Amino acid sequence: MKGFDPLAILQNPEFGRMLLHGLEMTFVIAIGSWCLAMSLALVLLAIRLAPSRILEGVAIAYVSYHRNVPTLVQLILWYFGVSSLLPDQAQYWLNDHNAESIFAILGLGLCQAAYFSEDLRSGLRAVSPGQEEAARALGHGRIGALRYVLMPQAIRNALPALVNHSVSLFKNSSLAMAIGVAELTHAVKEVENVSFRTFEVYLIATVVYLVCSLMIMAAGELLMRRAAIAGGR
Amino acid sequence: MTQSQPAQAGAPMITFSNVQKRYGAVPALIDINAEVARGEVVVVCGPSGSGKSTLIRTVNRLEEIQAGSIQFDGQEVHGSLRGKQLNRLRSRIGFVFQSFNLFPHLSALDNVMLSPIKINGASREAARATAMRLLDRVGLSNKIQSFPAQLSGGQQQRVAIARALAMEPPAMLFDEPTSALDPEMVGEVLAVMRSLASEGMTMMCVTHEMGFARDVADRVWFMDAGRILEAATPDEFFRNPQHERAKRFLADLRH
Amino acid sequence: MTQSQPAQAGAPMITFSNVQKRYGAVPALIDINAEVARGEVVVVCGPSGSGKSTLIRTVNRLEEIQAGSIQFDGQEVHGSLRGKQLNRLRSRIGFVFQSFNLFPHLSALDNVMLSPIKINGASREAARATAMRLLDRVGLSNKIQSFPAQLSGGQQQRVAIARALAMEPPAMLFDEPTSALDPEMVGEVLAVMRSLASEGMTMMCVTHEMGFARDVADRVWFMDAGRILEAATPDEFFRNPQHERAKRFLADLRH
Amino acid sequence: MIADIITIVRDNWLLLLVGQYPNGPLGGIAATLILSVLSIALAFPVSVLLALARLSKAPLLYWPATAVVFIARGVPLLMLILWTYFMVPIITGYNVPGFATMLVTLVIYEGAFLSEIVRGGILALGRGQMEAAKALGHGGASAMLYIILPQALFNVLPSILSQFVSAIKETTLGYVINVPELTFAANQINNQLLTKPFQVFFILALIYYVVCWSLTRAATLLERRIVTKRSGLSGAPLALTATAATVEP
Amino acid sequence: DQLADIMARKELRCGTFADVPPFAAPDPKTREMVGHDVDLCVAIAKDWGVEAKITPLSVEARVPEVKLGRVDLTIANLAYTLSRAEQIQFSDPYYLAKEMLAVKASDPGTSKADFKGKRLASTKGSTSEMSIKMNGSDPLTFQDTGSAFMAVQQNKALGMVANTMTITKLVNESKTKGVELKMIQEPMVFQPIGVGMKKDEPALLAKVNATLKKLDDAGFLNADWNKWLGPDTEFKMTRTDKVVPLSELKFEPIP
Ligand SMILES: Nc1ncnc2c1ncn2[C@@H]1O[C@H](COP(=O)(O)OP(=O)(O)OP(=O)(O)O)[C@@H](O)[C@H]1O
Ligand SMILES: Nc1ncnc2c1ncn2[C@@H]1O[C@H](COP(=O)(O)OP(=O)(O)OP(=O)(O)O)[C@@H](O)[C@H]1O
Ligand SMILES: [Mg+2]
Ligand SMILES: [Mg+2]
Repeated sequence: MKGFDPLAILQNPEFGRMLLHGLEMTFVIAIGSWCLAMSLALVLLAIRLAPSRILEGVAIAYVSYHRNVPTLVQLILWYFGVSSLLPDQAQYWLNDHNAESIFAILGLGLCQAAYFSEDLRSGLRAVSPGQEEAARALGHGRIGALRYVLMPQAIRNALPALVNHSVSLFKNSSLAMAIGVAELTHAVKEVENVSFRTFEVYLIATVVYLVCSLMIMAAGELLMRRAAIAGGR
Repeated sequence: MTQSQPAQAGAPMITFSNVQKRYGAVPALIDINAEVARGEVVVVCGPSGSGKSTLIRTVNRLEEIQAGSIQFDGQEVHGSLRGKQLNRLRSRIGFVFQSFNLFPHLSALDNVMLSPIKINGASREAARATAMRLLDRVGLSNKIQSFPAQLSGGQQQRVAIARALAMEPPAMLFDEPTSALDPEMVGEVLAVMRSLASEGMTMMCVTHEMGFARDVADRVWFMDAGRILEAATPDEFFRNPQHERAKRFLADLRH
Repeated sequence: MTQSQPAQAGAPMITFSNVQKRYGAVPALIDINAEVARGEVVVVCGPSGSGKSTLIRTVNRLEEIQAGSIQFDGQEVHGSLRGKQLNRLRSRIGFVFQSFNLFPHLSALDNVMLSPIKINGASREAARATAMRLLDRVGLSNKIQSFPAQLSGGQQQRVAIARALAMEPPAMLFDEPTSALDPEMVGEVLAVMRSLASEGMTMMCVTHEMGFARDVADRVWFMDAGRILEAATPDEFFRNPQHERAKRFLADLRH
Repeated sequence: MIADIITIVRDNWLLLLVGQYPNGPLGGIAATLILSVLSIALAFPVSVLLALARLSKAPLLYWPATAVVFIARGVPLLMLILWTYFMVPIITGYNVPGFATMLVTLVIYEGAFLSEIVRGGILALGRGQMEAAKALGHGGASAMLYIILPQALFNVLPSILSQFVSAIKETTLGYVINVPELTFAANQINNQLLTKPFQVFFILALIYYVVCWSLTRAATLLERRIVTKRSGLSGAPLALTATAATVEP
Repeated sequence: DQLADIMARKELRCGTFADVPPFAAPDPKTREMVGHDVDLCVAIAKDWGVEAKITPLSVEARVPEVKLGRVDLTIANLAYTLSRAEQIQFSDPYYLAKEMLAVKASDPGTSKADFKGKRLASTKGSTSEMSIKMNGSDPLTFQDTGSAFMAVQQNKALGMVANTMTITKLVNESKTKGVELKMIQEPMVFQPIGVGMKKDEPALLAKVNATLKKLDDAGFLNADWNKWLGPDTEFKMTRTDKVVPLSELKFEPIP
């Protein structure tokens, strides 16, 4: 294609700075929401294991909402809906402290927690019932059995799904631009808008996303290999 | 560790009184009355689905019962026992499963050490010493660092026995410990069980190994359709079974 | 169906010549030279890992060999045989697995009918008639509509035998057909195998059922570490095994 | 707030339902559903082929299929859409309408994800079934067709349905290349009203929830039926809670 | 030569926005695409004696589509900037747009300089966003104008920037709903709006420029303007511009 020149973008210091800043923001959002999602997923799992129908119903409703509404729509509801219900003081404070990123992390993290908790739950279900029986027969309590016997196996079982969902969390961080976060896709559009070099910037973004995703997958692979139980299963 | 006060030496180790157990509407145990004395070895046999597994699983309350009572070492197992107390009781009943159920993410040594440390609060050193001794006893001192998946079935089952012994239980329950094993490995597991019996361990074994029953058992219980139809010495049972069903069962086993 | 021209009646059904097989660097079969005659029943036994499964799996090329040759009914199995020809040959060798490997999405009847229709191009009616006859023969005429999940292990294995017979194989291979079964169900499968043998089927059976070997086998091959150490009549083998290893093996089986 | 929502729905229900059709392209819920149904239906055969290629030992099949799967899964869908949108006409020389572009992209994207599901289903069957088929004399194609795929696909049906739910949610991105679908319609309404984004997006969330929830529910029911059907054989995997019920007093 | 192509195929393909009333958006009642830009396209086509075909374009697609020649003209509020002019060519501007700033009525600020370093909202990929940056303010951008307005209402930004008519409309609406806004009289930036075309098509450029001039002289541009944006509409704006060549226009182009 005539005039196709990705270097024109990369060599422009202004564009380079915008893209780098976007990438940095993408990492902040992705890592922040990952940590939130993982901690919340454990809480959700605990709630589902608790012998209370009501708590279980809450957890089920939580997962159901987050899995059945597009993430984009969830983010918008957080940013415009929930925030407007907060007391004024809190709103001002948030607006002074980068409310967009906070809500993006919150929205993405809460949404992903639903997926992570389901991954962990199926990981737990894949542990044979005999394992729990063996632990209980030895005299371990429910918590002990979970902590020393079931969870270490459940997490190993869930690793592939967790890695997959971590990749999609990373990719979904691009949705944060809908509520004004200047992350990578946002930066790409900004550069595109200034330069009108659509193909070049999209190529750069595609490569960056692909490389990062592949790196997460590779890290996951490494983790799985390290966590693999000697002798295989 | 506060040991629950043991009953006097003459009393039975396990007592079933009028035990009833249903799965939904299906009766699995009907009116079980029986005793296992201290140091006694009982072999439970009977056709598939007759309730053998259910019977021994009620002893450490892996299954609930609907009526009757079960006493272990003078202590009521069902009824009001809850939480910590139940865990303590269970830790005093060694249980060996047909499918080994070793913890696959732990080495043989860690499988044996885990429960003494986490439940009894033993120190790592003490637990390690005990585990080494027990693994040596079951003939696996050269496999302590292996993971379950790296061990043969017979070796896994021997680790499982060592794991149960690590809690120093006064009695051991076995649910078909050899039927998931290659024929050649059956011997090595039975050898360990024989040596346990010879040292006076109280044992209840569900097994189809009639050779073991003949040599080691003090009594054989024959179950069918949720009832104990015969409880006899091996000699009586094999030479002259009383029930039609028992005769047919023994004939089947010989093909 | 073009039948490959059968060798003359006196020639052996299966011939192993200098067969060598390695998994990576680990030798699994070393220098195997042996024959199975037409109508002969050979029982293969030996300790775990000795190469029994590998040996019979090379006969229909579920495993490749590195050197030597295997002839089935006068036809070279390894070497240049490919695609359609290999499939045709395999369809003429009945194979029964330890874990049954029935197709769980098909009823018993469909399990037996599938291959004659899809491979031999038989009509549905003809395949159905054959399947009914064979299921009747293995004693399951009342289970033809059942799915594998609804059958006991013994019943599943009998369906698997019927499925293999549906291709009218001149020889059948069995890899521990009864060792995944409850002891009580072993008998029903062995009975079917006995009746096959009595009708002159050529059979190679890996099994630990020494009673079956004694009654039915024409020869027993004892394997250890990838070699056939002994090939003898059951009488010779059980009364007076030649090798130390065989003696120990027989002792182990008796616990 | 509720009054606003009722007003918005009353004034715009047709736009939400079918977009500008028949005075313009079909849009709204109708387009969303058609896009997702078609994309899954077409992605399905693609995914089986991709899965088989990725299970094959031939490097000429394995590597290209693996590359497609990894790229499609490693790039945000938005990027993929833009690429298809701009590149397909350049490669084929034909002007491809936005709807077709969206469909092609979704087929590639969903196909990549589905192929991993299908591959997992095939691998989960274990070697036994393939060996049994071979031992009976079935060739590779015959074994796949009559023995492996019927089981593998049946087993992964619930995952396929879940993927269908994702497809519905992913059509959201059609608005980027002006494929009028549900979100696009909501956006048009939003820009018409200007002051009520929350209400508009609330309606949007509700519609998506109802549509996707029904499907998720269907997936759950299906999963339960499959487990029941198979339980005779494998002893259905008991949920921890279910097991605990027998262990805990 | 693209002009010849258009004439040959008797169809003029115009790219417009799809959701930006009053320029191009579906009529809520008829759900047909209507607006100022749509009428302009139809008028040009009519003048050339060809059919007009409206292709709605997203912000992302409006430039690549002309670059690839998939639409002939982009009539979509395309503001002239220097770097954009490297990628496509612009016609003579038919209208000089002003980017205006609206802030809360209670805000003490009166000039754009008062909002230096402050957060201002706008839509993504717009010249509004660039004007915010040029002012030294901090842009907060959204997919649509409604969201930007909402952000101001919720104090997420101090003000918002958009073209004059949008701001006029919003300020009017804010009088009845939510927090009242006021418009800062000093424009953020001037920007000439032209028709976008593929580069190096001199014949097409000349023809478009000529037609625009002709339409302006005939009073069509003013009529079209009044129809959608004029005093009788909620925007209440009067067009004072004339179609003049870029070179004669005095303004400071956005880089
Ligand atoms: N969890 C369960 N739910 C319902 N019924 C059950 C359950 N476990 C066992 N049963 C039924 O209870 C009866 C006794 O089963 P049990 O497992 O104790 O027999 P078993 O003698 O151990 O048989 P096997 O030799 O096959 O192990 C059987 O009819 C069985 O089907
Ligand atoms: N797929 C494989 N890859 C690597 N090594 C293998 C494989 N299959 C078998 N082996 C090895 O080859 C040897 C022979 O195995 P084989 O399964 O034939 O033994 P076997 O006599 O059938 O034993 P068993 O009685 O346990 O079934 C063993 O050492 C085994 O570990
Ligand atoms: Mg049992
Ligand atoms: Mg074997």
